[in-house]
Amino acid sequence: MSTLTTAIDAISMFFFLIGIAFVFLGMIGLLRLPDVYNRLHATTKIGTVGAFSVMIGIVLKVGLSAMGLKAITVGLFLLLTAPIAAHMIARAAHRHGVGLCDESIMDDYGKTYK
Amino acid sequence: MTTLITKTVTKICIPLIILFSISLLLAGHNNPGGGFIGGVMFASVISLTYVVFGLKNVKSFFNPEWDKWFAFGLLLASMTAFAAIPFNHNFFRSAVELVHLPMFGEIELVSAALFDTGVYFVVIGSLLYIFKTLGEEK
Amino acid sequence: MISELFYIVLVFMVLSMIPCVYRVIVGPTIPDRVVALDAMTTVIVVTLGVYSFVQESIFFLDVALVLSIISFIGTVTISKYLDEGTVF
Amino acid sequence: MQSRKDMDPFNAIILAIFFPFVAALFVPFIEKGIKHRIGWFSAAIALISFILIGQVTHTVAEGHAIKQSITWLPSAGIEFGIYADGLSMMIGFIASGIGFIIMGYSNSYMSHKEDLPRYYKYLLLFMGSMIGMVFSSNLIQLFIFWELTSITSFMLIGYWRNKPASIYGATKSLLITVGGGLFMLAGFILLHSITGTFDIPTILQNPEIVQNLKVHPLFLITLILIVIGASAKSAQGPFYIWLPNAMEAPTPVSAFLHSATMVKAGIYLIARMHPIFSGTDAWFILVGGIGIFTMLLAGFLAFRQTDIKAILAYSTISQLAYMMTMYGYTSYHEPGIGVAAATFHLLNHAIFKACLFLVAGIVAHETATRDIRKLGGLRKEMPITFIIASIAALAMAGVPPLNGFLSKEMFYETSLEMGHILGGPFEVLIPAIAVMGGVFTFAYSIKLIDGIFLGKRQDHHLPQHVHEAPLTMLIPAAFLAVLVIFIGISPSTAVYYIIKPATAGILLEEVHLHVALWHGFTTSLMMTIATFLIGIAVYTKYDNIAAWQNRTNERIPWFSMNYVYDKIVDGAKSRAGDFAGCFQPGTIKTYINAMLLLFVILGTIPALMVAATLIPDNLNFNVPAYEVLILGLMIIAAIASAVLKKYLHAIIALSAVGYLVSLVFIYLKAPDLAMTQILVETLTTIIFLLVIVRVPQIFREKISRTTMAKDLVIASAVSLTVLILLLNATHEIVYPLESLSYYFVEKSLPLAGGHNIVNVIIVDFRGYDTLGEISVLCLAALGTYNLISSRGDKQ
Amino acid sequence: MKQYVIYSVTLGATWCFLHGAINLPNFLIGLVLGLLVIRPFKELYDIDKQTSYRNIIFRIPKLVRYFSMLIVEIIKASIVVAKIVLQPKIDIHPGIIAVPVRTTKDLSITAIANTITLTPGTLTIDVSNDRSALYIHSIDVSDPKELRDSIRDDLEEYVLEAFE
Amino acid sequence: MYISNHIPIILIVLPIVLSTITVILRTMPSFQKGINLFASLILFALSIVLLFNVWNNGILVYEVGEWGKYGIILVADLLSSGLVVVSSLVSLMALIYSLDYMDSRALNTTYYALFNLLVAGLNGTFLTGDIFNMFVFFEILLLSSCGLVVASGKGGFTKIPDKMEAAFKYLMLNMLGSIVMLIAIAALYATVGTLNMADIAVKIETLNAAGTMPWHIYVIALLFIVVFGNKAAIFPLHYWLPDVHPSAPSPISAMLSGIMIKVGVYGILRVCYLIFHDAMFILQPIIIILALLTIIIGAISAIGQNDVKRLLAYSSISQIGYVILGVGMGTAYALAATFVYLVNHAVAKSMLFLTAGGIIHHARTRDMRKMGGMVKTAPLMSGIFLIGSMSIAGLPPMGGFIAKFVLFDAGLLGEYYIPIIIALLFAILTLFYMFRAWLLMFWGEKATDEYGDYHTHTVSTRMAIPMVILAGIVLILGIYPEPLMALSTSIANELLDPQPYITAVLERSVR
Amino acid sequence: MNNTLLSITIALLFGIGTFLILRKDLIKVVIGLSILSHAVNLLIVSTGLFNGEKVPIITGEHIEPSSGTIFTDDLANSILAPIVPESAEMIYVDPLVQALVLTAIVISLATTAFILILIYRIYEEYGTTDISKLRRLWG
Ligand code: NA
Ligand code: NA
Repeated sequence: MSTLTTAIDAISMFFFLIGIAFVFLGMIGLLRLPDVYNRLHATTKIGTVGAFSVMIGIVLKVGLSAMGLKAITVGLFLLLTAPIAAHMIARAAHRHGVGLCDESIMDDYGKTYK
Repeated sequence: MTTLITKTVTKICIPLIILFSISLLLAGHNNPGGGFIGGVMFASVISLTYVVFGLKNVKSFFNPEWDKWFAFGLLLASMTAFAAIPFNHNFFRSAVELVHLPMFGEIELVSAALFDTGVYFVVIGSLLYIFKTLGEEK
Repeated sequence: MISELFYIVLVFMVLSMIPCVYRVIVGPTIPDRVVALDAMTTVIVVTLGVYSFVQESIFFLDVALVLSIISFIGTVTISKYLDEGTVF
Repeated sequence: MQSRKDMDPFNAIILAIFFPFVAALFVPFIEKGIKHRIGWFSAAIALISFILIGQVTHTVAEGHAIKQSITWLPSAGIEFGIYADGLSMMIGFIASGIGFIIMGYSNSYMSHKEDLPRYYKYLLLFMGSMIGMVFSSNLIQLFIFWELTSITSFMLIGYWRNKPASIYGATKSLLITVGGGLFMLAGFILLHSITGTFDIPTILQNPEIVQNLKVHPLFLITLILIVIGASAKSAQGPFYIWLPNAMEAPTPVSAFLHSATMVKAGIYLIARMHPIFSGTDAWFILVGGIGIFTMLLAGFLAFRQTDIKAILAYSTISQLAYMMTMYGYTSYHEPGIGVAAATFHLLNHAIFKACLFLVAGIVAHETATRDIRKLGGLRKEMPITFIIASIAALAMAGVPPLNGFLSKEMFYETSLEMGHILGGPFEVLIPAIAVMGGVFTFAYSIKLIDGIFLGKRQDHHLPQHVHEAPLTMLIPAAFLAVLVIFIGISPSTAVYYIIKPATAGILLEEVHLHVALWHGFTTSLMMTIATFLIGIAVYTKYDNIAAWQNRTNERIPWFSMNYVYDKIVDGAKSRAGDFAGCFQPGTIKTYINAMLLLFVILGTIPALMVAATLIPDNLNFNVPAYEVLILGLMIIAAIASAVLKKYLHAIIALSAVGYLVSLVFIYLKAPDLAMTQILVETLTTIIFLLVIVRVPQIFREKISRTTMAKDLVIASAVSLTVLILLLNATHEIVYPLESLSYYFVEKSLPLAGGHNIVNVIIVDFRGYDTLGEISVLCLAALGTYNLISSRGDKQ
Repeated sequence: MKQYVIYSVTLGATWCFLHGAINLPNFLIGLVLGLLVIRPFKELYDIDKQTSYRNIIFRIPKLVRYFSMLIVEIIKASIVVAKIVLQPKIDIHPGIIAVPVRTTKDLSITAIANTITLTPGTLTIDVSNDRSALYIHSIDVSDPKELRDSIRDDLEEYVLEAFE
Repeated sequence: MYISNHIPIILIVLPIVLSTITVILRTMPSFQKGINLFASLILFALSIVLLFNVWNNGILVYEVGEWGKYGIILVADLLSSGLVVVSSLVSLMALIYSLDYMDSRALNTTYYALFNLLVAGLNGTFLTGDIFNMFVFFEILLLSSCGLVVASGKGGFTKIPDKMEAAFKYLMLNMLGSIVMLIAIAALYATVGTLNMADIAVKIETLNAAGTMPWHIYVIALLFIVVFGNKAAIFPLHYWLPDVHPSAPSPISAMLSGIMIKVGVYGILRVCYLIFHDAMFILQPIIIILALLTIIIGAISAIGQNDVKRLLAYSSISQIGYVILGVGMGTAYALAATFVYLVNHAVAKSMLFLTAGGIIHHARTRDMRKMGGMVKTAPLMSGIFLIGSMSIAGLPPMGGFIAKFVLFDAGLLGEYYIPIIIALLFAILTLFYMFRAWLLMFWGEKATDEYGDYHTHTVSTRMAIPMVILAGIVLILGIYPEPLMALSTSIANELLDPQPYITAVLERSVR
Repeated sequence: MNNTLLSITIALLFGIGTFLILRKDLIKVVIGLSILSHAVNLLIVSTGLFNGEKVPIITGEHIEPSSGTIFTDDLANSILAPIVPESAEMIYVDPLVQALVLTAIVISLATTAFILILIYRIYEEYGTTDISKLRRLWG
């Protein structure tokens, strides 16, 4: 019983720390990557996964209590909306005239909608 | 016009967020939340529909008179507070009643919740009134 | 133990905030700033998660949910503004 | 006390005051019914007042002042009271009596096409005020009626209210008399603060009060203020300038207000204050000095005048100055004769000057001009008028056996006495001044007769055949002329019933007075004779003097009170406009700066007083790293929102600040706040966007280095002020259990049934605040509607 | 009508999650409130669309499969991007590429688009006007064909299974 | 007896409810007119009943929510209930006037709602016993008046850009004022741990008695001078007033100049004499200096004006200087004088603004230089404007005279010689600019035909009635001032001895 | 949170806000107002009490009333309520300041919205957002 609790605690702590680490990495990506589209990759993916991971950590810790349910809700909601936000920003950026970085090698979208 | 993808996700989000706003309103007395926060949530989601579907399109099927909403809210809030006077109490004297309902068990009915509902309507009405008025400007 | 961990985690969260603020200020483009703002809310959501994880308190999750919803709405609105020059 | 046949004196006086007021109020209503007979109606009212005042003659003549009052403003220690003594009786008689004559005269003088109800309304109001003023038992009541006379005078001067000259004259009289009145009010109030009462009889009848007053440090300023008021009203000293312009009023008004009654109010006040303030150097120098100055100045300036009414105005000024002088002279010595002289002259002047004005009115009425240069030779066409005018003018010149002679004679006696008391060069100087005044008077009196009735007419545009005036106009003038002679020949009745009580009223003691036409070859008689001789000599040079005056005036125009007045009044508007333009420059930055500066200054004043403990000693700099970081980031983001040029950039930075603030709220354990902050932040951003969609960024501010420096200084000052206050306030935070909050913590669940204490405070403990808060939200929406819809009003 | 039931059940469940307790009263409240909420917006939802409960119930395992795939992919994606981020010198070949899609259903397109965004190195920028293609930004477009293939084979399949 | 206990709250909530009803029933304009008029009459009647109650039975305390000092307490003492009477009177008059004056589009949409909330704000501010609640009601006042400033009267003689600019300056400066107020409230709460004004007073007194009063209390006291001075428009916080009051529609100008700026005076009175009377030694000279500067700046600027409403606005600044001067002098008599002055100015100035509305409508311009000779075409307005001018200038037999007289009397008795001399000199300027205005408009000949002939209609009956009533009150206040004077004296005593107030508020059992 | 540091931050925010409201661009001015209101909100919270640790939400079902607490003033006996026995302790942070800030935030939202719309209208009327052009009313 106590082993199980400890194990779950450990797992939840693992998720929790992983989440933090990912968020941190995502934000470094935000800093380092060359243009807005690439930065979006960093924040959307690892940011979201980081947050989701922290939420999973919580759920593992408290179970399906009110708090757990809420954590699940937050996680799912992030999963649902983060890509949309990224998509909206990227699209707006492109149509707003933000060019791709110099390393970029192709732009199908720009060819069609210019 | 926003994209198909955004519209689809927004459709999913609307009832979810509105439910959340109601939940914030109802839970406010015991948890973070309350009329203002719930109301802003509601106003935000309507504003989201305006953004995503376009104000004109939304107005074609969903166009309440927001000014009446906030007027009603203020009326509700003040009348709730006023209701204490006929009971020989001072204005704003609150009442807490425990009611036993068959399936729901012990339910705490608080007069303040009604007041908070008034707040909720005022926030929704006034914010959306401002948004709509500004949005209708060419 | 938990409080020291908590302290370190909080430092990390704030460190994650620095790139966001940097991008918000420096950009260089407006979408960059919007991305950074959006990322900032993500960091705050995680911070709220940290709080509720450590304090086992549900209140901060409510805030997190509110934040994730409203940041989504905000981002969509700003993006539309950038894209079309209008809001509604 | 009072004779049986008299009615209650108090009631009589009250009725005498209020009859005219009530009648004035009714004039507009009865106007339709009585049409042109409104003049007779008003005259009847004046007569009633006269008779009512007459009801108390006996009582007062027997030496009993009547004093009675009813409660009016007890909180300020003021009653509505009547104080009737000889002095007030005299002026009351003059006001109502001459009022009766004037209103009767006006009946013919004023054209039926004129706005008669207004004319009589103000005449009646004036008369009531004048009577009320002289019978007032306290200073404030006196002041009220005093200012009412000024206002009615203003209305009557501006009777022809579309004429610029009328407006000019009315404004001038208003500013000077009412403005002077305010100084007088200040004097009265000072008197109150010294003596502790506004009640005139109380002061008069308590010698110790008067004694204390005279040694009080504020005595002089009090006196000066009161004298300013009196001088302004009686056109004395530098304030004389309003009276000549007041001649724009219809002539009966000039006769009534600006010679016989209203201008006497100042003299009345001096007489009233005589027992309180006299006996001091200040009184002599102020009152006597102003009198002498005015007497000579106005007498001299009369030469230049060509309008009959202007000559009369200047003569009025100088005649009033006689009275001032005499009241001033009686500061030290046995005052009986001087005061009696002044009082007697007051009565005499009222009669002969009113008569002269009526004559002027007749002349103007018949010839349509008042320019003495155009007139002449009217003695044949208007013999009766001529006789009347001559009697009145000669009385003014001081020719026996007319009433003016008597009082002039007394004036000379007083001057002699005064000179004697002062001794040295004054022994000659003071009588010489008196004679000089008499000479001027003599000269312009003769000029009036000569210019109007003698010689030949100078202007061919005037009608060749002028008719004698109608009887209704002649009779009032003739009546006054008869009075002039009657008093001159047999002064005893007037002296017994009027002058003696009046003098007694001023001096507060019985006086023995003997006035007769002939009292031997005294020095004063010699002075009179000298006056006539010099006067004749001066008259021969009359036109030369006038011409010289005109030349001088052209050469040094600024050397005149009128010039100063005009400069001030004309300049005031534009200067004040410049001032307002400078002080209210329209740039809101100035306004904000003013507010911030006041904030900083007021926030610093106490700090300057206790500089030692400016910053509390327990500052805690033991800070976790993440706090420093998060607060630092917040500041950086805020600076960015200030520095970033583009709207959208700044707004996004502002959003970042908002999110960081909400993060701080989380650290401060305020989830509700964090939530609200986040929501509001986004809403604000949306509204910002909605607005900048429609407000393109055309304008770019370029901040100059100096502006930047100034703004940074102000910002730092504000910042420091807040910091010091905040450090001190949070340093002294009360123990939590002593604050209101503990109650909320303890009662939230049991009494309000809520776990979220913050929410319970919002909807229950302090729900009333929230009611206000949501009203503000509604207001924002309603206001938005008004803002947007106002666009449609564009013309 | 069937759509109504589906929506109500979903919203009832949502309410339970939001309110933090899964029980019958909460479910019923959510059900009622949910119906009230979507009523004014019914224009947005194809309420009258024909549907069958069987279909939906049978779809659940596929949905689960889809989600597990998604989570795995997200983690992979995160690691990929994290690696890029941690490179001492960032060496990438990004670009925007058009990827054709087979379906025209709103929900499916959305699901595909979102899935693409959440998975390694790709980000949906827009849907073409004729809904036939998605424009995707990828961190690495050095081999466009492989990218298109992997999306069609790995992602689209799962999505179509789960949502159609 | 039962309902009379609830009068304070009814005075506040009734207008709020009314405003919601007018928004909901926007489509029924005539019904709205009726119900608003009726309700305003009721409010006026209730305010008088309240004043009588307080006069007879002492301070009336109303616990909102029955939480004692832990909630919000409404306190009707003589000062607040007296001001409520004045404000209800002016509101009633302004409302009657508005019925014909306001543009029907404004009238049928938001006017009544905003107006009622303004009334609620006024009553709420006067009656509240809680410092933070006062802030909330200040915001209600701010936004409602801002909304009303941009509403249009018939004819629209104020240009829209002017309205916008005025509203912006007003809002901007008052938002800064609100921020200062919050700083002060927060610092106060940190120091004494309470928001109830009576409670604060007790706590500060205790600190002072114990000799442990922290010095920053003085800073807080002075910051409140900034806050309320901003509302009262005293120098150098007056800048918004000459822009805002003239730009508003005339009935609103009447409300703003008549009552709104008195809110600031009320605040200063409350804060100085209830809460910070231990800090009076430092407050007093500052208040007096600011008051004198206010008098001077206002009066001089007023002379330079050609716009009749702008002149009246500057005159308000100058006059408020006199009121504040009384506050600064601080003797019982001076405080009584302050209240007398305040009431007289409220009545006269609102009357003048209402009349100015009629004048502008009649002349089709606000520029006095372009008017002239209107005494023939508009005799009623001429008379009423004259009465108002006389009252403002302090001439008998108008109420303004009594006000100036008691103020000067109080000042000299209190040995404030220099301030009173300055005040006196500027009273003469007041006389000058008021009569200059009157003469320009009513005497002489019409100056220009630029705006066509004078409007054939002068004022409608519904516009004339309030003007005449107010003129009557001005006269009555001058001829029989004792009731007001007695009330003011009681108010002054009440202010100088806050103990009954404190006892009434605090000595009540708490749930 | 550290009080001194927070105070310094708040003061700095006041400085920045002040600098912004002195700018010529209307939008910038409003941004300044927003920063000032952030500052004032933080200021109010910072004047709350920091002794407590917990979020002011009662988690248990009941709260034990502490005996001997006096909530009623008795001026005659110099009792200035609340008087709480020394044994009692405040486990929550001050809820009142939070409630006050909530009200302040909402009010500042309303006024900010209003002033922004006003700026829009000013732009329409004046054709610029240059505050120094708002000079029709002067003198
Ligand atoms: Na997001
Ligand atoms: Na924002």
